[in-house]
Amino acid sequence: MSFDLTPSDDLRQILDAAQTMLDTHYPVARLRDGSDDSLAALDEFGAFDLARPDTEGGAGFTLVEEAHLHVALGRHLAPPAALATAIARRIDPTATAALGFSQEDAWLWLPQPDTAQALIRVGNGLTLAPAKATETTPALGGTYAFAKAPPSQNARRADAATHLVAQVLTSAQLLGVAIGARDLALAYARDREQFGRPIASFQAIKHRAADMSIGIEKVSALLDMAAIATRDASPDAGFLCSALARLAPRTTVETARGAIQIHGGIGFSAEADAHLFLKRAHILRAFLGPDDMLEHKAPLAPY
Amino acid sequence: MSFDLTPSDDLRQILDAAQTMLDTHYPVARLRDGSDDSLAALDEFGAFDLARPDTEGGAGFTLVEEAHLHVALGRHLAPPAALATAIARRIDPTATAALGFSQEDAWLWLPQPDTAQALIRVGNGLTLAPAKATETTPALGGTYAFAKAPPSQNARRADAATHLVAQVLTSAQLLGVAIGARDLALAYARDREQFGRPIASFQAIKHRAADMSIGIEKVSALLDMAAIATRDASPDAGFLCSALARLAPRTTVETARGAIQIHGGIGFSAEADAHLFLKRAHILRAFLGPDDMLEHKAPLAPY
Amino acid sequence: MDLTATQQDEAFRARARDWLCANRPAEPAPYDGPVSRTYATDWLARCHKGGWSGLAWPEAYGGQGLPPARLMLWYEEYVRARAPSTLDCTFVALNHAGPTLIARGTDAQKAFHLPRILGGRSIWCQGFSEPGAGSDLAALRATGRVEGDELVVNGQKIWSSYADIADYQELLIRTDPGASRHHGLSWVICDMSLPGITVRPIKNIAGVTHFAEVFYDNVRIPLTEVVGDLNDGWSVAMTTLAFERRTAALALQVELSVKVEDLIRLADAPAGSATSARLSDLRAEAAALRAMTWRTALREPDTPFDGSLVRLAFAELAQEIHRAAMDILGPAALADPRWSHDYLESFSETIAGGTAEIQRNIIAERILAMPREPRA
Amino acid sequence: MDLTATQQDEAFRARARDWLCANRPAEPAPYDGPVSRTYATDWLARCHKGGWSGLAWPEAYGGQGLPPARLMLWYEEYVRARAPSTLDCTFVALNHAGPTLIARGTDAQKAFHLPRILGGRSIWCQGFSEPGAGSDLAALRATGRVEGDELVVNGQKIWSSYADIADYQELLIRTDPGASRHHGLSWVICDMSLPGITVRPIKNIAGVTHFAEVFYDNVRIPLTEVVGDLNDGWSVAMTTLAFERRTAALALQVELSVKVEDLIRLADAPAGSATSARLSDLRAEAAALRAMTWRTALREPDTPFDGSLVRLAFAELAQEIHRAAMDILGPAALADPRWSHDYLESFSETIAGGTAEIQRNIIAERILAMPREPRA
Repeated sequence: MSFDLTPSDDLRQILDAAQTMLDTHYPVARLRDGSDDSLAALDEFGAFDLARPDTEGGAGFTLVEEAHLHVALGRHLAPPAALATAIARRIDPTATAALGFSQEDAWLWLPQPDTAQALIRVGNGLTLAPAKATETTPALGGTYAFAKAPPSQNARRADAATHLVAQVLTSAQLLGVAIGARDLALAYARDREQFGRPIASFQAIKHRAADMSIGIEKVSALLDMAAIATRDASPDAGFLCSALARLAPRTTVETARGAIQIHGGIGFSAEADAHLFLKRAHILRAFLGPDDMLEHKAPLAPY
Repeated sequence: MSFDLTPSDDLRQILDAAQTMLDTHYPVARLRDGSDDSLAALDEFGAFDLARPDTEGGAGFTLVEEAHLHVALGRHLAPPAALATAIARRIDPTATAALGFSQEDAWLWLPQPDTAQALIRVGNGLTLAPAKATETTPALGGTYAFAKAPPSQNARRADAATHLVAQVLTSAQLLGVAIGARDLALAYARDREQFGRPIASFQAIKHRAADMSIGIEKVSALLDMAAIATRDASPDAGFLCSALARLAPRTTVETARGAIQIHGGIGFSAEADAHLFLKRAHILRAFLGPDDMLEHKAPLAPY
Repeated sequence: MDLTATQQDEAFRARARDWLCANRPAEPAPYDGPVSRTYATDWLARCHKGGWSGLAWPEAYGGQGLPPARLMLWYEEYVRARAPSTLDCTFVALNHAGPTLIARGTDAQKAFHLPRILGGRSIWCQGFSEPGAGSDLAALRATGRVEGDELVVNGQKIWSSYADIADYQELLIRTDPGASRHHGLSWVICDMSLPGITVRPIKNIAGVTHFAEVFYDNVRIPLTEVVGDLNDGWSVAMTTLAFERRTAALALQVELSVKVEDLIRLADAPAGSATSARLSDLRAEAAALRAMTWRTALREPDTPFDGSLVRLAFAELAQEIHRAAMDILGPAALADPRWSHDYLESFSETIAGGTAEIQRNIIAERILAMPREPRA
Repeated sequence: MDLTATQQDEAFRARARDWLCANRPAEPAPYDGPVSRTYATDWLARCHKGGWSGLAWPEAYGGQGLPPARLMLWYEEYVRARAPSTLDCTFVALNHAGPTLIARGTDAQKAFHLPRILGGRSIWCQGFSEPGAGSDLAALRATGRVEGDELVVNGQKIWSSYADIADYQELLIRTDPGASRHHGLSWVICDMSLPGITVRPIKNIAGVTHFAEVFYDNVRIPLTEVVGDLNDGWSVAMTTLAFERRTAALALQVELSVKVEDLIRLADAPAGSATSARLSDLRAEAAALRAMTWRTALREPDTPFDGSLVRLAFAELAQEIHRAAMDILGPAALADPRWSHDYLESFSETIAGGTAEIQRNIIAERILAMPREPRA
């Protein structure tokens, strides 16, 4: 059967193993005390070479499995460099890259101890360049720190195929962030009582949670189709990735905002984790870059 | 005291009298059996000459009182020609005009037995021209009928001051339509029981009603300021009318949509009145025309 | 996971396209009344003759037994060819009554009704909702009293689509007055020509008459017309929800995508404009709805309540598209039935078959396991 | 209805503008900690010296007794001059504690506290919320036990803004353990230097420390510090809500308008673009909020709950403006505190002082007279 959206056994196994690794090395709570956020455990797991052919030292899986892994990474707010590195490996098979974007005439990136390069979003393109940790500026209330430098001359631009891969994997992480934020809010709403009942029993909370879940379901279904189309270099890959890149960031920002609101007072404090999901959504959105759906041909055209 | 937003006794008296007249001659229920919707009772009430100086045969009130009268007209879904006529009297003191708009190279208007002219929205302008009831096309599911003709050569364009008056009075009617739709929905929600309680006790309904009321309050407050500024030819009249013209139609369409939804199944049937408010909102929105807030100077600029 | 069409798939698609191109009606479908029935039954009869009716029904019952992937291809070609909307007066019979009889009917019921449905010879309507029980089917009050080998039915139904032109009705009534809420209901085949039935059509806000109120005054229905067991009607009614949502959604979703493409073409908005941004969003949303619909069709046949997510997503997108059309096209849309009629019809999306508010409750309680509200 | 400034009004406006221009601090306000206190109290002291503190307070208590129209003019000039936000650590004392003492305090309480507040010599914090009672003040559990001429206070408060740098607290505690919900509460002046008080600052999502948790371990407060009658604290707490909402809103609303104008200037969006449409909407919304605020200030001093409408409208617009800034300005905004700090702070708008959900309930139940939900 050639039409099949059931996750394969391979995929389930990869995700089970990833879950164990992430629970051990990247629990979200680690970010509260600013612990050293190394890529080592991810590297050892093979996260960055999952989709490379086994003849080239990879695990021989595809972008579809890799996308699902990045959903899990998003849920755990894995280091931003994990996303940049997975994409950068398409340009340089040995790269370990920080995540970055351009602002006017400068590059900003999120430096990390184990990265010597940065993958920078510049308009519609991506470029890989050497980058060290210079003096940093705090961003988003101090949860992130940006390094800043003028654009490097010594940069390599990603090709069109890598651009699509970047849209898929970044959206996958955004989806994971949305799921993580929604689940956090649900857990809180079931525990927290006001006016003598759990706030999860109020329609305002329920309906918001339902809307979050519809958004998550949309992005999740679209992610599968876009990942399959990109893997197979289908003619509609550009269309699907573009749709995904348009929906994923707004769904995640909206879900994370809702998660803070559902938490009430504690959601506005840095002691709950809800804000970490919101801030990561903004970082990933900035890295995903702009997109215009209308530039593509519709898959079934002409109607 | 020169800063005063309390309705005057004059205004209260006018509105009381108008209410009696409207309840008698223009109950919303009249529209269910397509009764002849004459302007006679409004004309006799003096609705079209309220703001004209008494030296010119008017009642000597101002645009502020007239705006409040049109809110009441909107609540009762008074004939669209009542709005057109009130504005058209600024161009021709004896006019009785149908309401219309342009579409590509044609004019469309809502003919009425007692109108011989039509006030047509053409882009950013308004133009008054002779117009008779030609063959008509049904519009909005048959609730309205449009007459259609090529643009008349024998037309008079409204000046800038009349343009502001049109924004104020059309927005006033839109506000009335929103209030009418909201009140209808509230009355239904208090009566209708589901799952053993009035649906008005469910948060989903309550919060929607609260949002409707916030929208109504915004437009209502803005209407007063815009009407005062237009009456007094204040420098910020253009800014305020523009803000009003931007908010009023969307508030009313949104409120009328919500009113249908709150009614559930009966709201989707032509037997409830909710749809009449929605359709009127679309007619008034089309007549109000486009607007761009950013063309104006902000009242307190430079900041 | 794979979405590659095989050579056989492509051949099927080409066959469907050719047939649809040669056979689809030239005229658009009438909105209501007997002419709409004739139009719809003629079209279904022609499909049946061509071997294209009951596509998802088992072959044993005269259907084509197509797997979901083939159904997807068919509906994509169907809508692309601008064939009549599947949401016409044959919808209830093909997507609801027929599959219910297949799953729960007696041999005699199947033998009589299924061929009539597939051939476009009988039209069905639904008789679930009542004036006091819109979204709350457990509050149904219409009764069927057992007298000998008959049920004597009294009461009232509402929102019964096409009841004015239907031959049969799926009727859900309370047959055990002692039982409460979901218990004691029965699912009965009601012949609409029986004495004691009065149909009062209800005009909707788009000015057309799909809906009707139906009144039952001592209507005598033989007990042989009960489907499933007496007093087990709730479980019978639930049987086909999944079927309806899975297959019907495939066609409707493609219809929406085409609407968006039509609007994009018509609006011709400059790049970077507010209108272009809004259309870009709608296109992305339509792509997401397609992905959700495919996922539901290709992956999750046994999870009945996941349907709520895709159903609500569909309803809201349908409204959003028509609303955008009214905003973007301006006065031109008011007298153009392609847009204003469909806009007004789209209001039913978040009402019919359970309001959006009820759908959100279901998603929250059944999928997200959030606690119920305290009962009054 | 009239909104014409008289010659005297214009003269007042010019005087305000000149004074603000000459006196407003050159440096922006620090976000938190003792430096923020020094900054705010220095500024208030300077305003006091210039005759510009306690503008809405009665003259009998050292205020300026300005009518609402003059307050509007003042705050328009205040914000236009980019004077420090009024929502600093002096806010609770000026807009809440002071007016409460004026309305319900004893002569001794007034004589001691009011001059200190106006002169910037004492800072107050609020002590209403508790961990288990966020939006539900009737569920407060912190207790004050009467022992002789003292209250012995035990329990915990949360979301107490500036408790780490405040001198006094408006403390709402349960003094009659037998009474339930709104009854049996008392409003007490709590000296923050008393033994038994522990303050634990809470960092917010913008990375700054306004809030704190406050713990009370047998804190002994003289009964003379009770404001209003013992066990009548609920009515005391309600006294000043209207005052706060009417006057404080005037300044905050102008701040929002300026934000919108700043964003319009910075975005420099081409006409017809998606960004320009969004900014156009924000400008219209800001104009509407101004109209609502003026209406509240100039027309309805005696309708306390109408405040909910303007309050929620303010909260949502504030969030919408900052959210639009993040969307429009892109990566540049992430490391620019003017936008990202204020964006993160704006999340408190729909939470602090009753969530947006609670506000909507209040609007529905108190203004629209919709029925309450059944209690659990």
